[in-house]
Amino acid sequence: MSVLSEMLHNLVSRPVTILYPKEKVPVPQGFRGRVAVIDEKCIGCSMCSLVCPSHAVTMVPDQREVEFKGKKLVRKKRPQIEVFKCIRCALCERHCPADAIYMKNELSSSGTDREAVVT
Amino acid sequence: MTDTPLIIVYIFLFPGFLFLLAYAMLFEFLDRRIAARMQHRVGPPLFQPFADFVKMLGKEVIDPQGVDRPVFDAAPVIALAAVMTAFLYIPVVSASPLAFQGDLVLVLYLMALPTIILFVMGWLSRNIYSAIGGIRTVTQMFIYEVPFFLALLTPALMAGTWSISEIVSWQQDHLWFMVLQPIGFVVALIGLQAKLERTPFDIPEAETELVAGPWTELTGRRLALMHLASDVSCVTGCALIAALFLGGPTIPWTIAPVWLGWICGFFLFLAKTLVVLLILSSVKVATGRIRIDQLNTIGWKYIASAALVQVAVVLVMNSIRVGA
Amino acid sequence: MPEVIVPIGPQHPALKEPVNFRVIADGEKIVRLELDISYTHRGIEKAAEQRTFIRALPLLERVCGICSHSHSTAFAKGVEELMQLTIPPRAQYIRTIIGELERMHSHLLWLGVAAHEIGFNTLFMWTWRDREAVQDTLEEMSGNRVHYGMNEVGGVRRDLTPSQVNAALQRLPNLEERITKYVDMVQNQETMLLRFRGIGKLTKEEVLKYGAVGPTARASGVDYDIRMDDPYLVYADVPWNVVTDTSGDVYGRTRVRIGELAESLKIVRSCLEHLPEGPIRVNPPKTAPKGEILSRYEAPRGELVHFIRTNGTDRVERVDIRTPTLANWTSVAACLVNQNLADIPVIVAAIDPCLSCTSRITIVDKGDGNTGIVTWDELRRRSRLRDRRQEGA
Amino acid sequence: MTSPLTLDFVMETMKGSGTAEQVRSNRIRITTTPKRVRDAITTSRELLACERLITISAADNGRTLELIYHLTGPHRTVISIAAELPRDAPEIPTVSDILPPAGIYERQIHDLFGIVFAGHPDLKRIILGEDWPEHEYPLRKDWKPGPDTFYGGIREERI
Repeated sequence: MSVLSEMLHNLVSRPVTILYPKEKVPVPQGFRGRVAVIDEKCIGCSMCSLVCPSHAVTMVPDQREVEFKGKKLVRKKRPQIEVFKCIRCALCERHCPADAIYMKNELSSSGTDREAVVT
Repeated sequence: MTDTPLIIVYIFLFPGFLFLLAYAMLFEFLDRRIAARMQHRVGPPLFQPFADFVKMLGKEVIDPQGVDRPVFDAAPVIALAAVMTAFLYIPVVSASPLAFQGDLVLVLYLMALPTIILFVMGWLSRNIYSAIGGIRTVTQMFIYEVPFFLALLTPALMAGTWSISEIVSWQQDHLWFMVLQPIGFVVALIGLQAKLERTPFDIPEAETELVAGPWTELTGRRLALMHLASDVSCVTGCALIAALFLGGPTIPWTIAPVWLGWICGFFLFLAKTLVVLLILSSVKVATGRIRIDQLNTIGWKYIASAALVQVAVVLVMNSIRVGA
Repeated sequence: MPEVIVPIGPQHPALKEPVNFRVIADGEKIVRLELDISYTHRGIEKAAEQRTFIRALPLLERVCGICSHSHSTAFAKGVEELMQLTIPPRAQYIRTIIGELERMHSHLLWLGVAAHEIGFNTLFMWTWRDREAVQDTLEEMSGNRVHYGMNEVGGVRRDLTPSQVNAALQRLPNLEERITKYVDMVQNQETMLLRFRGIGKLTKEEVLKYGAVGPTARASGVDYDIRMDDPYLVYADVPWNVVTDTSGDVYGRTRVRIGELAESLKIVRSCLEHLPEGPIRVNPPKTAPKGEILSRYEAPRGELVHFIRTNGTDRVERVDIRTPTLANWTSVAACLVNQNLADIPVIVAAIDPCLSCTSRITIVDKGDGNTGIVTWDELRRRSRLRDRRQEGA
Repeated sequence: MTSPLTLDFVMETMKGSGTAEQVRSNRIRITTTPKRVRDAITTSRELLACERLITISAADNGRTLELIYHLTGPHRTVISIAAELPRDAPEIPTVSDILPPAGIYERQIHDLFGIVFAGHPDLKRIILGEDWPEHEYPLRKDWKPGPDTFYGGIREERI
C-alpha cells in the first residue's frame, strides 16, 4: 500500500510545480544559451563559421584594430550569427582561438524576427 | 411546502438546476484538484471547469460525414436532462418535496440513461474508434449495472420503502446503512466509479488506444453539454450514495427549530457528498485502467457475488426483525 | 464481428512516436499487423558522409532525442579506435557518467510512459518529477538537458568541476530511495500487475530468433549486454552486474529497467567518487586511416551499432546506424498477434520505441475508399469542398 | 561454448567459404562471395553457435557494393561475413527465413542501395517515403539529386 501512503504524503506537502512566470527555474552556470561575440577580442579568423554545423555564422567585413597574444593586428571580418539558425552546440566557443565568441547562460532566446542576427 | 411557486423555486433555483450546475462544476474542480495534489501537482484554478464549459460552447461544431445531425445534437441534451431530473428526487435540505413511492427506481433508470446515450453517440459518429468505444461502454454497463442496482436496492429492502426520502428518515431513527450494510456500500462505490467511467473503469474512453472512444467525434456545443452531463451525473451519483448509505442531510438526533435543521441539513449534505467524492477520486488516482475482459471476470466473480451476499444478509436480518 | 482495420497511426495519442500500425482486429483480438515505420527519415547517414568529424558529431547526436549521448559516444569511440587514439582516463570516466545518467533519465521516462499507457497517471507524474533530479545534474554538467554535446573525437569537451561532482553526489541518495520505492510499488500495485503480467510474452528462443535487444531481451533471460560482452570506456573496472529476469513479459521488462536504474546509479556514484585527475582530451590527427569498424554501444533501449568505414580523408566514408528500436520491431510484431486490442500500446511501449526510423501517413478515405498520400493542394481542395458543402447544406 | 572463438578454429570450420582474419580482440571477419553467404551463415549458426544477427551493414566503396552480416553468440565474438556485389545488378539470396530480423534490414538496404534480395517475402518500401521516385538509391556514391524530380514533402507549385 505504498501508493496510498505516498498519495497522502503528497496531499499534505507543497506541490513541486514551479509556477514559471512568478518563480523562475534556476539556470545553472555553464548553460548554453544565446550566443554572444566580444568584439575587441575577435581576430576575424572565421574559424567559427567553418566549424558551425548549421551554417549560422556568416563573416561580415569590418575593419578594426585588435590585440591578440601581445601582438597588434588589423582584422578584416567579423562573425554575424543568425540566432534562430544556431543549434547552441557551442562548437564555435570550443574552436575559437581568441575566445571571442561564447554562450551566455541566458535562458529565453525567443523572438519574432526570423533573421535576427547577433553581431 | 407543496404550493406551486415554492416547487418552481425548488426545481429551478435552490436544490434544483442552478445549484446543481454550480455544484457540478465545483465537484469537477475539487476532483481535479485533489487528484492533482495527490500527484504532487498544483491542479487547476477554481473557475477552470466553468471556463472550459464556456470555451467549448464557443467552438465550431464539426459533423462527421453522413451523420444523422438532429439525433447527434439532441443526445447530449437528453443525457443532461435525465441526470438533472434524477437529482430532484434526492433529498438535499431535508425530505425532497417531489418524493413518491418508487422514486429510487426512477432515479436509477435516469442515471443509466447517459451511458446508453454515450453508446448511441459512439455508434452514430461512424468512426472506428468511437464504434469500438461505444461497444465497450455497453459491455461495461452489463457488467456493473446488476451489482450496482442490487447494492442500491438493499437499503430500500431493509427500510421497507421505495422512496429515497423515507429511507433517509428511516436511517435517522436507526443506524446508517453504511454501518448496517458495509458490503453494499463498497459495491455501490465500485458501481458508481464504473458508471461515471473513471480511471479503473474508463475503458470506453481509453485515451491510449481508442483516441477518446465515444467522445472522439464530439466537438463544440455537444462536447460541452456531454461533459456537463458527466459532471452532473457525478454529483447525482455521490448524492445518491450519500443519501442511501450515509443518512443524507440528517443526523440521528433532530434539531429544534425547523429552519436551523434545514441549514445544517444542507451543510451535512455537502459534507457527505464531498466525502464520497474524496473516496472516488483517491480510487481514481491510485489505480490504472484494467482491460474489458479482466473487468468482466472481476465484475461477475467478485462484485456480483458480494452484492448477492449482501441481499441474502438483508433478507435474513429482515426475517429475524419481522419475527422478533 | 467482421475483421476491422484499426489504423493506430502516427497521430495517435497512445504513441508519441511516428510509427504507424494498421492493425487487423477481429473484435478485440488482433489477427494481423502491418508495420510502417518511416516518418522522420532525414538522411542522416548520407549527410554524415559530407561532414568532417568535428561537424559530424552534433549531427549524429541528433539522431535521437533521448539517447543522444549514446550515438555520439558510439561514433566517437569508433573513430578513435580507427585512429588508434586512446583518450585520457578522466575523459572515459566523464563519458561513462553522462552515459549512465542518460540511461537513468531514459528509464525513468519510460516507466512514466508505460504507466500512462495503462491509465495510471499518478506514477507518470511521480517518475517524471524524480527524473528532474537527473536532468538537473545533466544540465549542470553539460549545459543542456537533451543534447549534451560532451563528446568530441579525442575526448570530452567540458570538465567536471568539484562543485558539480558534489552537487550530483548529493542528489543520488534521494534518487536511490525513490527507486527502491518504485521497485515495491510495481511489485504489488494491483492494476499494474493485472495489465503487465503475462502480456507480450517472449520465450528465450523467440528473443534470439527475432533478434530482440536490450531490456526486451534481458527480460527473457538472454543476458546480452554490450557493457559486459564487449567492455568499452570504464565498464571493465567499475563494479556492476547485468540485470536479467525470467518472466519475459511486460512485467519482466519493467523489473529489468528498474533494476538497471539501480545499477546505473551505482555506476554513476562509483565513477564520481573515483574520478581520476588529468587532461580531458587529446588533440586528434586531421584524418583517419583507411579501415572499418563495428562500434557497439549499450544504449538505454538496447544494443546500438555504428558501422563506420573511413578512407584516409578527414571525412567518414560510410556510417551505418542500426538503432535498437529497429531490431525490436520484429519481436513486437511477433508477440502482438492474438493479443488484445487494449494491449497494443502496452506491448509497443514495452520495447520503449525511440523512433529514428521513418514512415509515411496513410489516410483511409471512406469517400472514395482509396488509401494513399494526400498532397498539400489536395488537402486544401478537400477542406474548401467541405466548407462549400457546409454552407450549401 | 562461452569462451571466445579463436581464429584458427573459425578458419578451420569456415574453410569452405573464404578467408578469415582477426580484426580485433573479439572480431573475426570472413570474406566470401555472394553465392556462399547463405551457407556461410547456416554453418556459423550450427557450428560456431552464432545464434543472433546483430545487423546487416551495407557500404558502397566506389567499385562494388559490400554487404556485411554481423553475427554473435554466447561466445561474445562478432563474426562478420562480408560479400561484394557488382554495381549494375546487385542480387543476393535472402536470409530472412533463417534470421527473421534480417527481413527489416534487407528491406531498408533495398530502399537505400537497390540490392535485390531474391526470395524476400515482401520487399516493400520501408524507409523512404512513398512519393520517393522508383529506382533512385540515395546512399550510393554516384547518386546525385535530380534537379527537377520531386522527392516527397510538400508538393507546392513554385508560382
